[in-house]
Amino acid sequence: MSIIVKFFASLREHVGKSELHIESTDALTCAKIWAQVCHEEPLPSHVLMAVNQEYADPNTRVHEGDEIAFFPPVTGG
Amino acid sequence: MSIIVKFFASLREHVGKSELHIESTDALTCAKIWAQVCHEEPLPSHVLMAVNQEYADPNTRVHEGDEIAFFPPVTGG
Amino acid sequence: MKVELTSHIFHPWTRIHAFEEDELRALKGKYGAVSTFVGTMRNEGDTVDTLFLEHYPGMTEKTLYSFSETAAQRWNILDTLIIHRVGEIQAGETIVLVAAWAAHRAPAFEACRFLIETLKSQAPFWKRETLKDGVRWVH
Amino acid sequence: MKVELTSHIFHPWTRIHAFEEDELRALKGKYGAVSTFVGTMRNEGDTVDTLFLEHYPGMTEKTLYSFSETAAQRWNILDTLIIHRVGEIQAGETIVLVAAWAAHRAPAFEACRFLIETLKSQAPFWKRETLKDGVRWVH
Repeated sequence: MSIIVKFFASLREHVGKSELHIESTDALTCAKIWAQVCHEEPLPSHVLMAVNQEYADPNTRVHEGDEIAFFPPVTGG
Repeated sequence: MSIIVKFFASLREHVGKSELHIESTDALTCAKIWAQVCHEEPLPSHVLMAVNQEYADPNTRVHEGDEIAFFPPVTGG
Repeated sequence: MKVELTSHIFHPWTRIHAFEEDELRALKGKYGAVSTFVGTMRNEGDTVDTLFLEHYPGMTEKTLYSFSETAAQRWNILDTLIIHRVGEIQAGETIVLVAAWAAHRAPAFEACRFLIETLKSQAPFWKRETLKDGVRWVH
Repeated sequence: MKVELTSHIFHPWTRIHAFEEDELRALKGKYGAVSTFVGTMRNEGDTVDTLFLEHYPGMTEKTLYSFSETAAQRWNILDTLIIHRVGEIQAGETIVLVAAWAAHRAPAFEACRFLIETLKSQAPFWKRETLKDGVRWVH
């Protein structure tokens, strides 16, 4: 399956990537996507994630065509 | 001594007076002024009062030149 | 710290804007938060035609000013604005505007809420409704 | 129920006024209370030159809209407005406006406070400060 992975803010700078497409034949979760993209670097506990623009957690399952995002703690207003 | 007594809103209509001057040689309190002006009608417990435009109570002492006001419960905004 | 009673229609957003431009120019960049409350006369169907807001000239202003001082002492407030209608009011018109400026949002919110709550329960205002079938004091 | 992100300077009081005139005309006389909050970029002395507000296009709007729906369900709210800056911001400029209209003041205040608190802690925005000596993400 084909999915889109995005990184925001300081995490984008840390990872060195803004957006990428990955292909996989495995069943995937957010945590597995992080590991695949970040070369097995442990997922930092403060990192937040979203699947299709809704908050998710490391165990959230990912499906064909999904958009996955990783980002640091948020602060608006 | 000479003092000014004012009534507001529904109490003005009840008492039938807006403002009056009274003269007295006695030591006065708000309660005594009420009794004098309202012909010994008991002071209703919901009536509020002010001396020189600051909230007062029935026992507040009144002095020469003071402005005393009686009014019903307030409701602004 | 401003308190104004007016017997004329006033436009709350225009007045806040003008207050910031005229009075708070020196504080620009200092305040990070402003909390405001605007109260409007609702249309209660057919029953209420007009509202008359009586006040105690002198005492009402002093009372509102003392609430403003209490708020400034209790929270970290940079400035406050209160405008309140008196006299005859029609449905849809603004009755009251309260605003509090602060560096941060918590004091702004808390001071604004404090001002409107004390204004409602303790400031000498009285409301007389003119109904189709007569006049009634609101308690 | 409106949510807007903008990369341009906006004037909060003008926007609230326009929203009432354009969107809330049918509710005139129905709402008796509006609580608003405006957040402004403070001038932190010499240290911060500009602020850059990054967001997640799509998700940020959806998140703010879902907060608005939650507020409308939880309190008795007639309408809400959220406007938030994105991109580069200078000291003194408005960052965010939140407003909630209701028949009565308690729901207006509580919904407005809920919206700004959830916006601050849960909406996907990130702040990058440009200082005299470099760039720093705010956490």
